[in-house]
Amino acid sequence: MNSTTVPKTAAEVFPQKPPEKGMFISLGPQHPSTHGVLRVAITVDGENVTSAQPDIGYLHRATEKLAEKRTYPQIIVLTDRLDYLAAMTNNWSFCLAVEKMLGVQIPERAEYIRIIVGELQRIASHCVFLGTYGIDIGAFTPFLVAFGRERERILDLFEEICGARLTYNYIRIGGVMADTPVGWEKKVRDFVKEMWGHITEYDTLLTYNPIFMDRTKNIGTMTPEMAIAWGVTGPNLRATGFRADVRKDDPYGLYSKMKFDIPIGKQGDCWERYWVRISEMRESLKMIEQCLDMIQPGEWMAKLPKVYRVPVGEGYGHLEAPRGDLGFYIVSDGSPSPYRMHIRAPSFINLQALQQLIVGWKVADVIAILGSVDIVLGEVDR
Amino acid sequence: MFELGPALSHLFQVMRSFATSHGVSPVLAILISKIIQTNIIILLVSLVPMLLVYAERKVSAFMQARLGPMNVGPWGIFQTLADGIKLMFKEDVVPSGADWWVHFMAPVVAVAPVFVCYAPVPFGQGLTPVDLNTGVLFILSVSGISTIGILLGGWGSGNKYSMLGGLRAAAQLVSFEIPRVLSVVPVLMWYGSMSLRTIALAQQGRWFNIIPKWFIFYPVIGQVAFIVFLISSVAETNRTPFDIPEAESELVAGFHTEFGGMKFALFFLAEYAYVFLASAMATALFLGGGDGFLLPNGIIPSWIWFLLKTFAIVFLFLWFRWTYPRLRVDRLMQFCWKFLMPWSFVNIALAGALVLVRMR
Amino acid sequence: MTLYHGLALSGIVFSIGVYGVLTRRNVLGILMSIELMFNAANIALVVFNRYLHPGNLWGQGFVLFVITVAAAEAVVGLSLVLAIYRNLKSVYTENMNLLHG
Amino acid sequence: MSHLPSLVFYAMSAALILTAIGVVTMRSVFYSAVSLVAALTVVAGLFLLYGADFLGAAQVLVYIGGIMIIMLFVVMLSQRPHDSMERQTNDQWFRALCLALVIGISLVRGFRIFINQMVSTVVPVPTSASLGRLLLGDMLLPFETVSLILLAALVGAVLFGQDKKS
Repeated sequence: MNSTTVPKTAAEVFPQKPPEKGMFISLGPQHPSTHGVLRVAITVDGENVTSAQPDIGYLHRATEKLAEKRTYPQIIVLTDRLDYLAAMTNNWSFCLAVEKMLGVQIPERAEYIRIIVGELQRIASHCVFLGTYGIDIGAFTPFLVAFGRERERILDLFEEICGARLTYNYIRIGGVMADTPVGWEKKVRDFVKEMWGHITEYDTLLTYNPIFMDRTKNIGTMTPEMAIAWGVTGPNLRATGFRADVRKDDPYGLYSKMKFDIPIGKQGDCWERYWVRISEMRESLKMIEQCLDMIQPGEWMAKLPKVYRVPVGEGYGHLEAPRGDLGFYIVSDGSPSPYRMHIRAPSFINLQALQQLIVGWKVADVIAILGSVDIVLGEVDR
Repeated sequence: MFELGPALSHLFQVMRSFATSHGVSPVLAILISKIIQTNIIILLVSLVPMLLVYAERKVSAFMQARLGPMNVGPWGIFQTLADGIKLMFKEDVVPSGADWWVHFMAPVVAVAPVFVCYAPVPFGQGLTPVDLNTGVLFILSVSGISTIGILLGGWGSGNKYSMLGGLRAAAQLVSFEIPRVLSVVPVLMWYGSMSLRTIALAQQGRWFNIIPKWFIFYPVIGQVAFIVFLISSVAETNRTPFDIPEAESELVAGFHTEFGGMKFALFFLAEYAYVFLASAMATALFLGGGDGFLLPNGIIPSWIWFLLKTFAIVFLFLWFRWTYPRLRVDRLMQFCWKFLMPWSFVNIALAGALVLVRMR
Repeated sequence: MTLYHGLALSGIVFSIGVYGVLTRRNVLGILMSIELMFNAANIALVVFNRYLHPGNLWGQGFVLFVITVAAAEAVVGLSLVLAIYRNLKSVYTENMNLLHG
Repeated sequence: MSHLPSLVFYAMSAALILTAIGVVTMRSVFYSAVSLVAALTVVAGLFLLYGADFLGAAQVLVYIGGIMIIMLFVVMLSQRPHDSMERQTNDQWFRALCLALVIGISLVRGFRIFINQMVSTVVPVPTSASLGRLLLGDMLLPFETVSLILLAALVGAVLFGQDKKS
């Protein structure tokens, strides 16, 4: 985009007049398949999309500004509300940044618990994606199977360790909030064992369904160059065939000890974005099994004072969240609260690629593409 | 054991003779008995959708690892009734951009033809309300009027999504009407009649005393015709995987986005009544109507056989809906014009050859 | 309900169709009026068939042909209307004057 | 009871004439299309009344299930917002009205020669089978010609319907 042609006012971005050719459709903010309060201003010619403009900000809560008035442990609560489908990884990413600035050593048990809950969270998040994507394409049953059955199991597991089902505030600076309850690890192991079968079930129900493949194969293709130019990360980038994963490229926690593959696609169409996520669920299961084998009893929290001041300076912690590279950039002036915090939200950045990704496809494909990018509006608007 | 048809006609006979013996003019008696018969059909058409809605909710629930409605009545059997009452008392909202008359007429036009369509269906021995000579053609043509209702709904709502839904509906329904009519042609050729009752009766008998002589068991032509008829019936009733006109994730709710309360209920009624009608047609055309199998004749009355088979096909409809994703518009059209149409033409040619062989 | 009544009805509907064809500005309106005239003719054919020659069905056979040809006419006419609309953004006859030079 | 067909006929005639007038006078094209749907349904009813059961079904199947839906489709596609404000008749409506009246009156008067025509009182029988025999027997040549016309119309419609650019 040329900087001189950037539109200034809302009227320029979203013309009120009907376009010369075709029709102007405002998809959202109250539309069943925009997954929250997103509005996409689309002009169509017949069934073909000629331009698309995402219009965001309906869910803006000024998280970054709020963080400047809170102490570091209090900010973890705010991060829960970003990507509310993957609150564990949000907590973790923020803690990574602060721990880096503090220079604390995390106990090994805490690291393993973090990986277990992080990967469980990834599975839960992809379950939501799978279910809602099924609804976008018109299949209703996968939603109630993935969202209502498997994700509930994971949420039950999370409820046992931290008491909350959506906003956990479980991963704390220096470790995790509490040790796992008795018998929890066995439950996780049972769940993992069952989950292998459930993923095969998804494959028969949706992944290799001819109609589903027809709707998603070769639709909304994205080249690696385009993905990198827009800053797309996560499964969306990997689907284009570009091998990039923070867990491998910049290992955090104990990921360097884990054995896992990075599933990549070939041409970055909707089906591959979907398939990469399904395969990632399998890799996550593998990692959870490894952690359960290696985890030992011990401390779960590093020794930290009640009130601490982070040394003056800046820190950046990032990790592979279910939706991509989630980063927290923190500037500290030595006071109990950060001077400035910035969140590199993968959903927000992936969403930007939509305006190029949608153009040229049919109206029905818009929904397929929008769903396959898998955004969470809580994170987009922050 | 208990055939409903003779019993009913006997009942009407008794009632009519009772009335005439008490000084009611015979014309009036016939007229009144006709009105009562018509009302029985109307009652049936109104009750069947309620049953189907309940069946749909329960079947989908069991397919999705949940229970479905459980609170209103035992196993939630009165849930549909409660919903119906709720819909009746809802405020009738007409959007300000809508065309009032068109908005009002749309559900009426969509639902009215259904009642007429049930007339030539042979529900069992002696249970054909009106044995029309052009029964099959009559049902196929009159049910096409409902499409106009959908178009009116799309236009009258003053909403782009509704309009798109209406346009898509028009394209889809006109296209799938053709393979639907063509798939029935082999049946009509073979039995040489368009009356559903005659066709259903002609399918009695057994090959080798085991296989029923239903049309679906005729090699090749029977199966192809049945499959094409079933697929295009699913498309004609706007159900997943062909629910493009009301695709909820794309067009919000398509042509009935702006309809609430009783108007919405009427659209709903029409959809389910058509599902039942299509299943009943398939039963009469391909599954031998009220002809029983396995058990010796007469143990189970024909009307129960008919309903059993019909509900088996209704179950297929539900099964499709809760398993398949939605097709894309252009793929849908391709499927209709490039797959269903050629195969039904081939099937007609095959059936013609078979009819010739039989004549020799 | 006699032969004459059916024919008179057909004549009345036909003249209404003529009025529509001559006065409508909208091409679609003209097409609809033509359909009306077709149907008037069909009624006449069926009425004649019913009252004069009930034994053979040539009149009804003719009606079938009229319906088929009407379908063909409507399809071609409507696709022409759409093509014209796409180019001129109008469905009014007085705007379709590109041959005026 | 014997008057019933006559009553039905007069009611249908009135409905047909009213809806036909609606078709040619309605201001909104959509309304006149809907009015035409009603008129065509009434015509189908008339066919049934005259014992042409196959024709009635064919009329509904082809006209309402096919032609009118496409017609409404085109009306919806080609509608502009200001269309309903505009006059829908051209300025020769008075001359057209006179002409239509002349044609109508002369037709109705002309048909008077049939008033005393001997009519057959044979009760109509179901027509489907005999119509089929007629179409594939004596009318075979026109039947095949019509199928050619339909094919030509199909090809022509696809040709006109194509967008120039694609």
